Amino acid sequence: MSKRHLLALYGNFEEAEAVVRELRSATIQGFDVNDDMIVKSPIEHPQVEAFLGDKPVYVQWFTLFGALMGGLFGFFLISGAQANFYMQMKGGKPIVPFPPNFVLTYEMFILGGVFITILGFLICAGLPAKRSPLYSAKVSVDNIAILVKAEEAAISVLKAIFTKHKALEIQEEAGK
Amino acid sequence: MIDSGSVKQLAGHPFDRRDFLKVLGWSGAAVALSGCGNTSIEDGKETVVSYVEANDYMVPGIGVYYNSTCAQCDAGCSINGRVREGRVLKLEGNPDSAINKGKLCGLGQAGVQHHYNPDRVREPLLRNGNKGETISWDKAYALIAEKLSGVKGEEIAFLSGGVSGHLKALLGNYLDSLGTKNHFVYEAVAPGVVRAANVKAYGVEMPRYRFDKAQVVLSFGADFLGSWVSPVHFSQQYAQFRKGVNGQRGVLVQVESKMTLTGANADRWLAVKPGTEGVLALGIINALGIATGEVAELVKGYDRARVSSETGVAPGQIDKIAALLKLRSPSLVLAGSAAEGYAHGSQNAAAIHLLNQVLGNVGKTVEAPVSVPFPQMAPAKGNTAALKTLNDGLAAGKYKVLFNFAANPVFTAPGAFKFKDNLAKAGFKVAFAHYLDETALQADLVLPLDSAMEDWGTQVPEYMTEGAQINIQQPLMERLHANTRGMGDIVLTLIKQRRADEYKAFEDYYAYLRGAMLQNKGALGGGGVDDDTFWNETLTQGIVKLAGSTGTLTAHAAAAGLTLPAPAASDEQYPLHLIPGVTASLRDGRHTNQPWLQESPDPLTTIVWDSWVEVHPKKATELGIVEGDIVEVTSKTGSVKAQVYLFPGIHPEAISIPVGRGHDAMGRYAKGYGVNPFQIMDAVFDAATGELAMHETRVNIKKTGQRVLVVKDEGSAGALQMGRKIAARVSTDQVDLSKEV
Amino acid sequence: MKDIREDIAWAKINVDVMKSLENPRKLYWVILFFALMAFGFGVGCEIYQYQTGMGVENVNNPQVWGLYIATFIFWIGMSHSGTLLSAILHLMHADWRKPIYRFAEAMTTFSLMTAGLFVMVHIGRLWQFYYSLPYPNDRGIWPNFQSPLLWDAMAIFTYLSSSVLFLFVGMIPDLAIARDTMAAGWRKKLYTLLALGWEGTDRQWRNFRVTYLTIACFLIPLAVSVHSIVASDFAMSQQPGWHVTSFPPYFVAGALYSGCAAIITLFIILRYVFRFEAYMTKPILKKIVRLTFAIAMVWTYLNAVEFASVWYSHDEVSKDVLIQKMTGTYAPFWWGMIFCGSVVPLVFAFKRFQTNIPVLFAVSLLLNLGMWLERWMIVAPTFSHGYYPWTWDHEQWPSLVAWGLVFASFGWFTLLFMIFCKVFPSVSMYEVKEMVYHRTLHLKKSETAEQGAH
Amino acid sequence: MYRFLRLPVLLVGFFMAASSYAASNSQPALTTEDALGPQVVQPIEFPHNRHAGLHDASDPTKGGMEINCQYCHTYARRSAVAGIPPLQKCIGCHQNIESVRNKSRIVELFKYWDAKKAVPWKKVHDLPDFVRFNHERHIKRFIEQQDRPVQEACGYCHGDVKEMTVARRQKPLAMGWCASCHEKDHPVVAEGGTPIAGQAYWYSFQKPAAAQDANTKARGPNDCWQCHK
Amino acid sequence: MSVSNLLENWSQVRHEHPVNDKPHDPYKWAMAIDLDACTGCNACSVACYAENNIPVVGKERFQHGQQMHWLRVERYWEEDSREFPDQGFQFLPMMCQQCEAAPCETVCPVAATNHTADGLNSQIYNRCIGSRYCSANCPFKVRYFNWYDYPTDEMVWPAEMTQQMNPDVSVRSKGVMEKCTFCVQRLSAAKVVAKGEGRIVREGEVQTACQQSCPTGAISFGNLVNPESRVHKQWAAQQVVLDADKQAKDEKEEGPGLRGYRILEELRAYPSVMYLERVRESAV
Repeated sequence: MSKRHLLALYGNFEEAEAVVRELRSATIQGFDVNDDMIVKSPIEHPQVEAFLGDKPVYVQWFTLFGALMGGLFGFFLISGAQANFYMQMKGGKPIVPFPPNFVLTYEMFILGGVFITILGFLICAGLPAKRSPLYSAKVSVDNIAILVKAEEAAISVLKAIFTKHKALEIQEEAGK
Repeated sequence: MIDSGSVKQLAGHPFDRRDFLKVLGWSGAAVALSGCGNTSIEDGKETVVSYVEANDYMVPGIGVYYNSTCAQCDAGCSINGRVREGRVLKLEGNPDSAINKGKLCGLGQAGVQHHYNPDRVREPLLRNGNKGETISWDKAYALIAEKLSGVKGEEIAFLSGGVSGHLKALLGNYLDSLGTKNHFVYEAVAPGVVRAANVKAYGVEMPRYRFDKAQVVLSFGADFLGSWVSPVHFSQQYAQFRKGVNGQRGVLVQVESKMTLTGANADRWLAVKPGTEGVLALGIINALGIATGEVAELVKGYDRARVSSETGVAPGQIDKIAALLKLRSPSLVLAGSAAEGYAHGSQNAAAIHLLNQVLGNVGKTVEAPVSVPFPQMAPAKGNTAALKTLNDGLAAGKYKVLFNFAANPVFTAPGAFKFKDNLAKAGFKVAFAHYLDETALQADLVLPLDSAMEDWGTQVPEYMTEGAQINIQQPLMERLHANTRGMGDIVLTLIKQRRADEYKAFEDYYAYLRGAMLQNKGALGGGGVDDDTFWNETLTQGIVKLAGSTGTLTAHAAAAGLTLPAPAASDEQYPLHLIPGVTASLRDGRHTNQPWLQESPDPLTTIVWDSWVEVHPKKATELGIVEGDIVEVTSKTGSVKAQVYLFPGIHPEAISIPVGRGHDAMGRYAKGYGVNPFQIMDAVFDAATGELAMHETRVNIKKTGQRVLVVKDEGSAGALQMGRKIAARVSTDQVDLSKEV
Repeated sequence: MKDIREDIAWAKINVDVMKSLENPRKLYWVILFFALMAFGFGVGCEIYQYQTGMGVENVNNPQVWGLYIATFIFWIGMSHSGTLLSAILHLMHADWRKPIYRFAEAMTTFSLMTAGLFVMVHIGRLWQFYYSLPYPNDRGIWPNFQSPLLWDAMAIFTYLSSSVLFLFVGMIPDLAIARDTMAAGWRKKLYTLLALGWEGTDRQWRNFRVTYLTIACFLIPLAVSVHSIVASDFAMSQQPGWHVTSFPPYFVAGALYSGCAAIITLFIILRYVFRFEAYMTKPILKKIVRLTFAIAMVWTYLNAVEFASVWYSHDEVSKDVLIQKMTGTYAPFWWGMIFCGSVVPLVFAFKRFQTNIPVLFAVSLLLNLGMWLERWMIVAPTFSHGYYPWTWDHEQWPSLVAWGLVFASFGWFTLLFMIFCKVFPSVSMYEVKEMVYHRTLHLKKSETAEQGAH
Repeated sequence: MYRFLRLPVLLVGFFMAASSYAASNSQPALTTEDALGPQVVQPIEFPHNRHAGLHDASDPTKGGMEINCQYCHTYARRSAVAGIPPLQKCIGCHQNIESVRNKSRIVELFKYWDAKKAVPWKKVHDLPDFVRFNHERHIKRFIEQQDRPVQEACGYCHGDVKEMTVARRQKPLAMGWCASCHEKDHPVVAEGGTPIAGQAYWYSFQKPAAAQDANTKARGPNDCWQCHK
Repeated sequence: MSVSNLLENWSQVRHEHPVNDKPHDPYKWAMAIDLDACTGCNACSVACYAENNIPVVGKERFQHGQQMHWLRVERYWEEDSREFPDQGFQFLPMMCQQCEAAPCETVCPVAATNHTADGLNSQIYNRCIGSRYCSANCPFKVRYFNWYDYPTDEMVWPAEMTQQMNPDVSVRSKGVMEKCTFCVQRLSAAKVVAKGEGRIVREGEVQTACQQSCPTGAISFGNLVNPESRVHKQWAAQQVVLDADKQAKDEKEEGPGLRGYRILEELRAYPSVMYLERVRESAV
C-alpha cells in the first residue's frame, strides 16, 4: 500500500492545533494519526507536545548509562594502570590512592554522561535523519507545518481539512 | 721499552698502556644525550669501541684509575684520575697521600678543564708583527739556539713560577750551561714575608703546623682553609681540630681586616684596622701577663686601651681571647697574608710569632719540617721580590733573551711596576705556555706545553706532612693536541743544544726521569728490587715516600728589633686600604679560564663570573652606595671600575677586590670577565724582605652613576634565613659533642 | 525599556541574523587583520622558543612558572561565563540570556582552546607531549594520575568536548535555518551537513529539549570542577600562598568574573560589528553588568578571606608571601589588580554607566586586565617568596617572547571567535523567536487579565 | 527500529569493546615482536653461524663450530658493556687456520691487523643513550646462577644469532618488551640457597622470610633508575 | 595485566609507600652533613659538576637565575644588625634531599620522577616533558631545569670539553628537569658488584662525588638501614627518625644537647639528609 505525503503550512499555532484536533477526532481510512502525522515547528512549542499527547523520551536512560560507565571505566582504567608492573610509586602515598582517582572518576563520569547523552539524543531524535519528502523552508521562519502521509483515498479528505483551517500553503507529493 | 701505569686494582703488572691511553672512538663512546643524541633503538648507526690488542684489565665500560699529582697549585696533592676509553674523566684525591688523603679541592678537580680547555695553544707560534705564525718545533729550537748564540750569561733571564723535582734540577743545569744565574722564581701570591719571619722565629722557612693538636687557633689573616700553603691538608686537620678530643672542640679565632674563608669559619672573627695585627698580638701578650724579661718590657706599653683604640678590637674581647689562650693549651698562632701585606709586615709577623712563643706552642703545635734529601729537587719558592729585581733589570734593558714559564707577570705585576712596558725592552722573549695569556701575548716565541694530564714529571711539595715525599706526575691520557710538548722534554732538547754529550743517553724527558729515579733507587726506598718492579711500583703509587731529613726547630723569636710603627695617619686623598682578595678557586688568576671555577660562587659573596668591590655597609651608607653600583677605585697608580657588593666582613676603612679576574687574554672563559686589581697596586715593599706589600695600596672610591645587577647565587633575602631553621647554629654550652659518631 | 521588542517579526530575525554571516561592518575585517597579525607574531615566538629552549621565556630555576601558566588560568577562567549564561541561566529560565548565550558559549570553547595551547607553549619538550596522554603504549607505562596537571588535562578535555557538543547541539535548529536560507554554495553544503537533517519535527524538539537540559545539568558541575581543578594545581601543592583552602571558590569566582567582563567586551563588539542592536539590547547589557558587579563583589570578598584565613592561621610563611605581594617586587601589579578588580567595578553601581557603552567597554577591558593580573599574582609571588629564602627573587622579568605569546593568544582567540561569528549565527535565532513568542503570550495574558479586571 | 542499528550503535559498541580491552590489557601487545631489525652492513661480513652454529657431522665444511658466545664476547660477563672482541682475538685463531686464509674477508681481516687498525664494527643492538643495560648482571643471573645454556640466555635479547651471518636485531628492545620479561616470576634463590635477584624488594610484596624459600618467585627489578641513567 | 594485578594485590597497593608500614630493605641511602665541619670551600660543588655532566651556563644565564648547580653551597649570617659577622658565616651544602614523601613525585604529570626501592627520588630525564611542576612544588628548590640546549652550545660544551663527560650519566638536553641523584651511577655500579657476590653493598664501598671530595669529611653518605654504616650511627646518635615531622628529642624541655636536624621537617616531606648544626664557642 503506497502512501503519499501531504504538507500543510499554518501561520500560527492555534490553527495548527485545530487541524490536529480535527485529524484526531476524524477517522480517515488509510491514515493513522499517531503514525502518519508529523508536526514541524520553528521553535520548541510546549503546546505541541501537549496536544500531541505524552510521548516518552528515553534520552535520560542513555545519560544514566553513560555516566555510570564513564565513571566505572575511568576508575578501573586509572587504578589498573597504577597497579601495573611499573608501579610508579610516589613517596608517602599508596600506589592506588583514592583522592586523585575520585577526581578523575568524577570527570570521566561527566564525560561519559555527556557523550552518551548526545549519542542518545542522536539515536532518539533519529539524527542524522533523511530529509522528509516534503519540506518548506518557511518552517524555519515562522510557519508550522503538518506533514501527513496517507493512502491515495485519504488524501483528498486531508486536503479538505487543511484547506478548511486556512492552510497558507499545501504541498503534495507527486503521485507514483 | 716497558713503561707501566698505575692501575689501582692491578698494581705491579707491567703492561704497555699506550694503546689504553689512546682516545678511542670518542664519537661513539657512550655519553648519553637525552633527547639530543640517540633516543631510540638504532641499528648500524654507531661504531663500537674496539681495540686491536687488549690487555686483561682493559674492559670497555670500566674505568681505570691512575695516580698522578695535581698541578693546579703547589700544595702537591696526589690525584687519582679516572680514565675510560682513553679519556680522563674526573680527578679524585689519592687516599694514600699524606697531604690530601683522598680529598681534593675544587681548584684541583678543575684540572681536567685545564687539560680539555678549548683555548690551549696547540702549535709553536712565532711573532710576526701582531700575529703569531705557526712554525715547527725544529725551527723553534733552532731559533732559540740562534738567539742565544753570542749572548752573555748575564743578558739571559729565566722567569718561572715555583718549580721543584727533576725539572728544577734539569732547568738549573740548563741555566748553568747558559752561564746565567738569572733565574727569577716568582709567585704573585706567596707567603714570602712569613717565610722570612719563620726563619727568624723558628729557624725554618715553613714549619709543620698541627691544627689537630691545637685547642685554640689564633690566626692573623692566614687563610689556611682557602688558599694558604696547603689548604686541603689543613682542612682535614681542621676537621679533627673541630672534633677535638672528648668533645672538647677546638676554637678558631681569626684576626684580619677582610674576611677570608677561614675567617668565615671562625668562632670569633675580629675585624682589625688594616695593618694593626702586630699591635693586637702584642696586646694579647700583655693581657696574658705571662711574659717576662724583655718581652714583658716590650709589651708593657700595649695596654688594653691603647691596643683597643689602635686596632678597633673591644677591650673585653682582648681579655676573653687571652683568657681562652691561657685556659686551653696548646694553641697555635699563625701569621698570614693579612699580617704580612704591609710595609711593616715583617714586624707584624715577628710580633705574632712572639705571641706563639710566649704561649709555648713552639715544638707542640709548631713542629720541625721534613725535607727531601735531594736539595737540587727541593722546591724553588716563588716570591715577589724576584719580580722586582727582574723588573728593574728589564727597565734598564739588561736582558737580551728572556724565558718565561708558569708565570704571568704582565697580569699579576703591580701596576706601578709598568711591567709590560719594561718587558718590551727585552730582546727576545720566549714563553712556554698552555694558553695565550697576557705574558705569552708579549712573547716573540710561544711554545705550547702539554697539560699536566699529558706530561711526565716529579714534584716536591713545599709543605710536607708525615715524612717527605716525591710526587710523580704521569700522563693520564694521550696528547690531546699533537704538537704540544712537555716542559721537561723542551728543556732536555734545549740543554742538548749546549751539552749534547752529557744528555745524549736520554731519548726524552721520560727516559731522563726514569734514569734519574733508578739511579737513586736505594735512597728512594727501592733497595733490593729490580728496576722495573721499582719503577712500576713508583708509578702505581704516584708517590715516593721517604723518611726525609728533619729540620731543627728553634724558638728564638725575640723582642729585640721589634718595633711596630704608629698607626698610619689617615690619608685625605686615598682614605681606604685596598685589600686584594685571594680566593680559594682563582688564586692569582692562572686558572680563571676553567669554567667550573668561574661558575663556582665565591663562598663569601656568592658572586660568579665577575669581580666586585667589597664595601662595608656602614661605609656604603656614608658614601651613598648600594649593591650593584659601579664605582671607580682609584689609587696613585691607576683606577678600575667594578660593581659594589656590600659585605659586613670587611673593616670599614678597607675595601677589597678579588684577584684572578680581569684578564684581557687567556681565552673565552677568562677574557673580559671582571677587573684586575693588580693594575692599581702601588709598589710598596716590606722593609725587611723587599717583598711586595700587597695590602699597602691606598685608594678612594667614587660612584660612576651606573648600576648593574650583581650576578650571584644568593637571592634577595641575602644571607638571612627569615626565621626558617635552615642553617642552624648552636653554642658549645648547649651541646654535648662527646657522644657523637 | 524591554529586553527585546515583542513585535519583531520572526522573518526579520532570520534576515537580521543571517545578514551577520554575509556582510558585517568594516571593523570586522580590521579586527580580523590585527588578530591575524598578533597570532602570526606568536607563531614566530613559539618557533623561536621551540628551537632555542624555554629559557627565552626568561624564567629561572626556582621560578619555573611564569606568564604562560598565568595566562593559561586566565583563558580557562574566561571560559566559565559562557557556561554560566548557557547552562545555569538556562536552568533558571532566564530568557534574556537567549540572544547572547551563543557567542558566550563560543567564547567558552575558544578560550578553552587557547588555554590548551598554553599547556603546549609552556612545556619544555613539546615534542614529547604525548607522554602525558593515557593510552596503552609500547613503553608499558602510564602518565601519573596523581598529578593535578593530569586532572587538569582530563578536566579541560571533558569541558572542551562537552562545550563543543553543547554549542553544536544548541545550534542545530539554527543551522537548519541557515541551510534553508543560504544560497547554494559551500556554506550551504556545510550547513546542510551540520544540520543533520533537522526539520523541527515534534520528536526532534522533544528529545532536543531533554538533551539540552541534561547537558546543561552536567556542564554546571563540570565548569565548577574544571576551575577548582585548576585551583588544585596550586592548592594541592604545599607552597605558601598556593596551599590555600579557599582557592577553588576563589578561582571559580575569578573565572566567572573575568568571563562576564569578557562577555561585556564581546557583546559590545558584536553588537556593533554585526548590527545586532535589536537583539543585544541595552537592557540585556544592564543585566550582565549587574551580574558582573555582583560577582566582582564576591571576588573581592574572597580576596579578603584569603588574607583573613592566613592571618588567623599564624602560618608565617604564607603571611610573608601575602605581605610580599602587597609590598615587594610585585606590589605595583598587585595593587593594579586590586584597583582593576575591586575598585573599577564600582562604576557599575551607577545607573547611568550601566548602559553607557563606551564606559562599559573601557571598564570591561580594565576588569580583564585586573583578572589577568590576578592570575599572575597567584603564580609569581610564591616563587619569589617561597619556603626557601636562598632562592628568593632572582632577577626575573618576562621576556619579549613571553609577552609576545601572551599577546598572540588574544589574537588567536579573537581570530577563532570572529571567524566563528562570521560562519555561524552568533545570535540564536530560534531561541530569540521563543523569547519573542513567550513574551507576546505573556503580554497577551496580562492584557486579557487587565480586560477581565475591567 | 532499524535506526537503532545505525552508526551510533556501532560507535557505542566499538567504544565499549575498545575500553574494556584497554582496561584489561595494560601491557599492550608488541607490534614488533620478533620482527627483524634492519640489515646492518659491517666492514667484514662476519658469519656468526659458522662460528657459533651447530656442528654438522656429515659435512664439516658446512656446519658451525659451536663456539661459546663468551669466548669472543668476553667482556659481557665482566662489564655492563659487551664491547667487541679485540682484533687480536680473531687473529689468534685465524693465523693458525690456513684453510680459509685466502677467503676475501679473512684477507680483509689481516689487512686491518697489519695496519694495526681496529675494525670499525657497527653497533647492531644499540639502545638509546639514556638506557643502562648491564650485560654482566644478566649473565650472572641466568648463566652462572641459574645455569641456563649460554645461547639461550644471550638469545633472550639477541635472538638466534647462531643462525645468522651478520648479526641482526630480532627483538624489539622497547621498554615494554624489557618489562615483559622483568615482570615474569623468577626464582629468588638458586640451588644451594644463594640469593639470585639479591633480595626480595619490599615493594614486590614478598615477605622477607619468603626470600629464603626456593619456591619464592619475584619480579625483576622495576625501579626507573634500574635501567635509566 | 593491570586490572587483575589490582584485584589480586588490592590491600597491598593501598599501603602507604615507603614510610611506616613498608620499611626499607636492604637499602635506604641517606646523608648526614656536619655543618660544623663544612668550611664552604665549594669542592663538593665542583665534584658534582665533574661527575654529573652539569653544564656551566655562563654569566648572562647565571644572572637570569638559570644556573644548574645540583649542589649549591649557601652561606648565611644573621647578625642582628651587628657591625660585623663576628661569629663567622654559616655554610650549608644544599642538594636534593631525596625526601621519603617527596612533594615533587606526586605532581609530575608523566611520572618522570618516582620513588625507588632504595629510597631515592628518581628523575628520569628522557621521560620528562618539562612541565616543571616538580620544581614548583619543591620546598627546597633544588631542581634545575634545562632552559637551553646546553650540549650543543659552544660556550658550554665545546668539542674538547665534551670528552670530559661521564659516560655513565645522561647529558640532558633542553626542556628536561634534573637534580642531584646521590650519584646513582655509582650506587648502581656498587650494587652490581655486590649482587654478583650475593651480598649487600658494604659501608664505605660507595661514595658520592661530593662526599669523596670534601676535605673536612663533613658529608657522610651510606645505607641507613645498615647498622654498620656511619650514617646509621649518626642518625641514631642524633635521635633523628626518618618518617617523623617532629623529632621526639626536640619535645624535651631541657633541650636535647644534640645537633641533628632536618630542614623544613615540619612539611612532612621526610628528607633523607640530616644536617648537624654548626657549633660556635660560647667562651669567646
